[in-house]
Amino acid sequence: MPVTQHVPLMQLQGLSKAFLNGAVVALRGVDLVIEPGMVHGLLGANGAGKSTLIKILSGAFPASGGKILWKGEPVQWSSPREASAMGVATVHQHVPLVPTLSVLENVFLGDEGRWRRHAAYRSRFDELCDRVGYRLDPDRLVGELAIGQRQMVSIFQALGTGADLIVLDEPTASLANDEREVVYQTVRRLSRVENKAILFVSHFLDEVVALTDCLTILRDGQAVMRAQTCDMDETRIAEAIVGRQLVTLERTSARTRRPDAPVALELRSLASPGKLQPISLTLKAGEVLGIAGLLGSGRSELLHAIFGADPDATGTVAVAGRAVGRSTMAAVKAGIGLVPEDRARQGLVPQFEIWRNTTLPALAGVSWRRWLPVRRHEVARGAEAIRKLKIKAPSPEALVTELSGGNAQKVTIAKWLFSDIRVFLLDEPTAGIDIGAKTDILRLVRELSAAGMTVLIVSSEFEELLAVSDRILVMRDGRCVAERALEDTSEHELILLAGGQSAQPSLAPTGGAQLTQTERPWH
Amino acid sequence: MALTNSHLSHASDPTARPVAPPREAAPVHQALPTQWRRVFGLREMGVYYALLILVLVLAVASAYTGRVSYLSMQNITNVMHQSSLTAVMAIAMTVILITGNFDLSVASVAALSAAVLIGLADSIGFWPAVGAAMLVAVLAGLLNGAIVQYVGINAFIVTLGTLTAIRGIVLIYTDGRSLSVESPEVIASMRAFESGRVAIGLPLICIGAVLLFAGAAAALRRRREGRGLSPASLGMLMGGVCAIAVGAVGGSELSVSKAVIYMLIFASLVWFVLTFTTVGRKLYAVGGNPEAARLSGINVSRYRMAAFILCSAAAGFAGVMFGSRLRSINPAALQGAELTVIASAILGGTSLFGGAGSVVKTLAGAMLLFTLTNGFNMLNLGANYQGLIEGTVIVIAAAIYTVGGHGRARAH
Amino acid sequence: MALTNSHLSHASDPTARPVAPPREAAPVHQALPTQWRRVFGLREMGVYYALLILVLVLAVASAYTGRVSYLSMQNITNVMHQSSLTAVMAIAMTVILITGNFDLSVASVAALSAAVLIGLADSIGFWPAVGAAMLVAVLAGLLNGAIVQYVGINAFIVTLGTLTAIRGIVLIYTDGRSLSVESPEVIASMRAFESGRVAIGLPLICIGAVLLFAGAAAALRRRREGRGLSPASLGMLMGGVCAIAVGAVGGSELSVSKAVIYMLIFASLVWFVLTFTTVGRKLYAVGGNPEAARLSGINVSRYRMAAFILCSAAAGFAGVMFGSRLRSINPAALQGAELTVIASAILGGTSLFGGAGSVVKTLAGAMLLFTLTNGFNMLNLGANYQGLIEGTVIVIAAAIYTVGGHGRARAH
Amino acid sequence: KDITLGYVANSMQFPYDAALGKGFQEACKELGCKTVVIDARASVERQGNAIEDLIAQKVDGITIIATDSVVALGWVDRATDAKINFVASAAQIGDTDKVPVKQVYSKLTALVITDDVVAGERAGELAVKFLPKGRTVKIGIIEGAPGFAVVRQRTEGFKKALTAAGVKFQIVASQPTDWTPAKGEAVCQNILTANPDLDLFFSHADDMALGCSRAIRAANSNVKLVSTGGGSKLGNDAIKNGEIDGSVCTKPATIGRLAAKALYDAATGKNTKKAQYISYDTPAITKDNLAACPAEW
Ligand SMILES: Nc1ncnc2c1ncn2[C@@H]1O[C@H](COP(=O)(O)OP(=O)(O)OP(=O)(O)O)[C@@H](O)[C@H]1O
Ligand SMILES: Nc1ncnc2c1ncn2[C@@H]1O[C@H](COP(=O)(O)OP(=O)(O)OP(=O)(O)O)[C@@H](O)[C@H]1O
Ligand SMILES: [Mg+2]
Ligand SMILES: [Mg+2]
Repeated sequence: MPVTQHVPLMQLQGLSKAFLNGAVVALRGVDLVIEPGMVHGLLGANGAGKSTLIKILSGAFPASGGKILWKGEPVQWSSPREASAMGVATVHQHVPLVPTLSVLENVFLGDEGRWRRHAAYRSRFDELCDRVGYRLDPDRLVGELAIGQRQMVSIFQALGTGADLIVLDEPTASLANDEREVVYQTVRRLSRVENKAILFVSHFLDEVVALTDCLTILRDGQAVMRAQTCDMDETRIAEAIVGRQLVTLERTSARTRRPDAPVALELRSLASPGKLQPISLTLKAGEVLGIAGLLGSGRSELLHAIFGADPDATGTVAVAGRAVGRSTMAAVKAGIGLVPEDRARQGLVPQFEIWRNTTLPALAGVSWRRWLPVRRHEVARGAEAIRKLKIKAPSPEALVTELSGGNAQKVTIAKWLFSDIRVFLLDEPTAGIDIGAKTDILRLVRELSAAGMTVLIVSSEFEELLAVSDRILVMRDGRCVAERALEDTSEHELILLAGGQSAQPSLAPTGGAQLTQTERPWH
Repeated sequence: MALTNSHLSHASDPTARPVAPPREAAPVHQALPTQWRRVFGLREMGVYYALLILVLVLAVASAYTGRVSYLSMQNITNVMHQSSLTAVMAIAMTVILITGNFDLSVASVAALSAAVLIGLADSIGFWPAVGAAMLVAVLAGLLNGAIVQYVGINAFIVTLGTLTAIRGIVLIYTDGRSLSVESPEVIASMRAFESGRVAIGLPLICIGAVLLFAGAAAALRRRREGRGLSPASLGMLMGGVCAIAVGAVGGSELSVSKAVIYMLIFASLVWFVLTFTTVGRKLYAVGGNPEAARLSGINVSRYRMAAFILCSAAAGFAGVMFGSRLRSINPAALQGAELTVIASAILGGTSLFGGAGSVVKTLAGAMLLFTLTNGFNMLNLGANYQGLIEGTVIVIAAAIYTVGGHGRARAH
Repeated sequence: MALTNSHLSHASDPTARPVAPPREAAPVHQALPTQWRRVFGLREMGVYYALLILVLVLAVASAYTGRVSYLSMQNITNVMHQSSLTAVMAIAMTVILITGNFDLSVASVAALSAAVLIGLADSIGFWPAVGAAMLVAVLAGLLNGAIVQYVGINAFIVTLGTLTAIRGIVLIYTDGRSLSVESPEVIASMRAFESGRVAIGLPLICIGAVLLFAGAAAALRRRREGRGLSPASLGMLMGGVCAIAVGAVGGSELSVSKAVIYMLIFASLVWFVLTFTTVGRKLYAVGGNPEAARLSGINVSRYRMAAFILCSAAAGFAGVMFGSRLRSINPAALQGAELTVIASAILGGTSLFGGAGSVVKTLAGAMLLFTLTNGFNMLNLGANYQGLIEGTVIVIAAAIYTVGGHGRARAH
Repeated sequence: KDITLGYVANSMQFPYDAALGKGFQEACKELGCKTVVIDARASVERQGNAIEDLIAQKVDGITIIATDSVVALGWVDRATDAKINFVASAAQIGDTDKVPVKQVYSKLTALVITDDVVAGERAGELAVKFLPKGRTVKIGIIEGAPGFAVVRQRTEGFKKALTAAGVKFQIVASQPTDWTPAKGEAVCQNILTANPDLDLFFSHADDMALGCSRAIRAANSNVKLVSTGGGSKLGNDAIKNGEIDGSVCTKPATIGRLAAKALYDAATGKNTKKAQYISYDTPAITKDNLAACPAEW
């Protein structure tokens, strides 16, 4: 443990922030002390004000009140430029990168050098890769990357500046286990070896406990707890975050299986050239199928192929025995709903309020004679979504662009809850969602399944999969490499399978699995 | 801004506006006054205020210079008549802009449709020629839409290409000459179709009464629910009073040309569809975030295609009106009109990046532009100064609503 | 097994994104073919291919109809001369489009600058008049930029307004007359400035030699590093050979007008800045995602302002060239040129939404458009058919690169 | 009673239209009446709207440069129905293909016009002087923009004169511009490259001839250049300098004056004759007789 200096690196005093002329107060007088060589965890439920705090201290927008002291000096930065010049580097929650530039150029975007093609950039990039222990092709366009890789690019970007304080706003929310591990090691080395200060935001309590030295918990814009991490455990942190007792979700061993349930979803050699190898699968009504895999293993591709969102896909998808056409419209009509992984890009219409977004996929249901939406019903549905998913928003009239990351994610889930959906495809539904809400969502999945819906859930948190699924499919490189019934597997095995180590090949597919051998000759 | 991402940042330019848009809205107990403020704020009503100011300035100026009163019924109906062609195209353009596309070829399509009408009317009769003209226009829309949606080329360059190509077809069809109709029956049908005037005194009073009634009903219902007057019902009440007043004053002499009637009917239809139907909602969603719309089960290509076809069909209809009005066509007819059309839509606050726009405001935008030229003509302003003034007024009008309302770009 | 499989798909289908795990670096020996394919693929080279095809078609057609060879040096330098004005504006337009803005007012600004030049040259001399003209242009750019960036109005409507307003100023300034210069000295300076021809045989050979040398050096270095030939060095080698060949064949008779030289210098400058300096990267970033650029400490407003000023300055320079070329100006000069300018940029693959575009391709786009009209004139194609053909060629040219490449355009 | 007369230009950006307006305004001033001048900016629609607005203002007379001759028929009807005198300036009213220039539309007070077929003929007669005898000569025509009646009329007159003079000729190129010198330069350059043995360019207006002369000079060619639609300041200067070999004198300001006079006479009842045909002399001009054609635009 390095010696704590007398003058802290950064000190926030009574920071407050109000939006919309005071109608929404995001921060109410937060104090925070950040020391070099320490990893400072910043926790809080969705909408607690973490990102707002970070945006203020990185200069993205001004505070309404309070002071920022940098190395003891009061500072008043009016632009991100000043903050980064002082030595604050930030990874924002909504990964702002330039899609039309290469990875290399994004990493050194704010660099003040004169030449764009300087050879030093490449060597610095290689150095960064070595330092972090993660490789990215420097010449790929960022617009072509998946969300997890974009996340890594922005981490590189923050590291490339050589700042004293590195702020990470949910850096791991869209990462899979391996990449997370890379981030942990980087964070540890930065703080221990390079004596940098790190402000770390995450909803994963295990990583908070493992990684941080001290933590501050925000609730409703106020710091409700400050502590050394070693004094805390996950349960206490969780309680402090949500402000109530949490009931942990036990594994679904006691779930009632319905072997006689009708087949709800059937895939017959569904494939997509270059992205997805042929896959066949049968799911019963009420069944929950977890899909495990690493970043880029093709899980999203599978869901998109099922949903008809992948124009290149081949093979058939049948719902309740009837083949579904290859379009998202046909899929929705057949009762399939998809919660995409990238909420901003794929999930929400930014100009729409919460209620308009919520009712978008199922307008007919709130409409008079199916074509004249009744505003009263729609707003009521928006309010219902807010209530049901505990979305933190002033009213259904709030624009989705004004919500915090986790709350926006909840809106994308709410979109499908009210429609006539039999098959839910959830792609990282809990990304960026706080610990309290996460259990709510997992419970929701169970409720859906109890009500006879079929759920396919993709998550990089295998624990989560184990908590809700009946069966788990492991994917790698666009192929389904294994399938396990819940009882037959463990988190450890899943990690091994996803990472490419073969776990006992003798374990044959069980349950309703129909992985046709001919389609996977390499097995 | 919570969702910052390359797609979304187009929707509202984050650099031009502060990142934390100060907005007055909010918790339910606050909702009423803020709702009022929003509805009557510059952002929502800017273009109407701009129009109002312009009309007032012109009225005062013309009264001051002792010319015929600017606000005479005849002049007002003239402006409406003059703007009707552009307005029809601008309304459809609004729809295409809402879906996130662009159509530069409207003027050429209108000219082609007018040429087909004039070219065929003598031989096959007026109505069949109208059918042929509309068919040609719809085909042009199909072509545009298919190239943009299915080949995937940028709409700007495609419609710039078809703008040129279709104008070329007009040139070939007319062989570079003006065409005109000869047959007296056709001329009579054209006159009846386009220029005939319709008395609107009585209908106006009826509409006013309906509005008054609806407004009062809404207000009463809200009162019963213990809430105050809503802006919508006040609007209806005021609109009703105005309509009745104008209808009563104008009496049976009040009449507008059929072109105006068509324009109003078309505007109401599109307004209704955009505002009240699922189709309208989906059009906004398609423009606001096509990927999200697609993943919500909306057939994005189909809606965008439909917008192209609507736009060309509207252009075709404008061409039919144009042909019937002038009863002849010159190959250069309507050249450059696309810029006025797009300017109307954008003055009305329609976003070039899709997802936002309103038919009524587009209408106000078109009226603004035509009021301006009409004002020049009435005030005998030096021809040399018109360009400068017009340009300045356009920028100022746009400034009125942009400066007035930061933040919240709503879909409608 | 898994690896083999994903690599196979890598090699066999470059457009489909491979599912190769991102953790491992792409193996070097595999990267080459895809890089080649990308660089010479339709998406990257589409506009050059389109230009090439057009030139070939025209050459064959003119040979077939027994006219003077289309590919004569004289004709090629003619096309370059004719496109030089538009190309200068299109290059600057590319920059403004890259930053995510739009400028419709270029043609008006150019006309204004030409009018100022012609109006003042007689009284204050050529070079002071050039200074005044450029000053006026830069002021116009400042005005545009300030309104767009600091008032926050949409660039389309602002520059539509200034397009009209500045044209109005030209009208006022010229009072509807054609202006011309009288003084023989001024005429002489103008001629020297603009129309003088410069022999480029020798310089071309020199440039070719430098390119050859650089290309060979790069190739050798890569060879030493154990990597194969890169497309860039092959390009340099080929370019060098071509330049030397053309220079040698043309010899001392090969000459182009100064306008072409200016255009080439301007293009090289802008290309250099965009490709090799951080300013260039920041311009792309500002357009690609303004919020990301802002958060990386880039002064978005300043870069966008600068682009507006550059664009107007380039328009001003084009105006000066125009004025010097014709030594007279009429108020309608250059009207409508903005569409050709924007079309050149977009044909060159510049995105209307910012963040992508290339100067060299824009140049090719401009050449494409002017080659087309040149071809019409050379082949004496009927006036009526030109529009149709031009529109079709534009769409087809755009189709060539759009269909060829799925996915995103690269920033350079 | 005050008399107010209106003039609706096709586009004030063309010096021709502006000069016509100047002549019109000057004459009105001398006659003691007010004027309203409107710029239709080359749009048929706008011109129609302007006329409607003038009718609403109850002016005493209207003159226009019709953007579209056929369409203008309807406007004349509407104005005369409202008892407003109408004079057509510089462009015919009615279908130019079917109605000879001199057959003036009956509701018009007057048509004040340059006879463009005759002007084309004058240019042709001039061209004959410059052309070599005894072989088929090659001619390039620099047209205005497609869709204008004068484009056809000027070419028609030109050819008529050549045929009348017994010249054997071949039109090797006839290419459109949009009435601008810049396009004139490009088109001439291209035509010259394609036909180095060209004998003469015929330009539809001085403006394009100005650009064309630059192209000819740059190519060091000695092809002749004859224009019609001349009499502009720049054109006359160019003739003086020998850049253009000859042109045909047109006088827009005179047209404007004549139109104002005709309207004034009709409004004051001095001359209520309908369908008058008013024209003026359009002599060919060369270096030698420039004085005969003082530049009006
Ligand atoms: N631009 C904005 N306009 C209005 N309200 C906003 C805006 N940005 C944030 N808010 C509000 O401020 C509050 C705090 O949001 P913030 O993004 O800081 O939450 P967070 O703690 O980061 O949550 P999450 O874990 O979901 O990311 C939320 O209630 C949100 O609705
Ligand atoms: N090496 C790579 N090259 C190109 N694209 C890749 C690569 N790796 C991953 N991708 C991207 O990843 C996608 C395939 O992975 P997909 O998103 O389906 O994985 P996933 O298992 O859902 O991972 P995630 O957890 O990131 O969503 C492709 O669309 C592609 O854009
Ligand atoms: Mg957050
Ligand atoms: Mg995924």
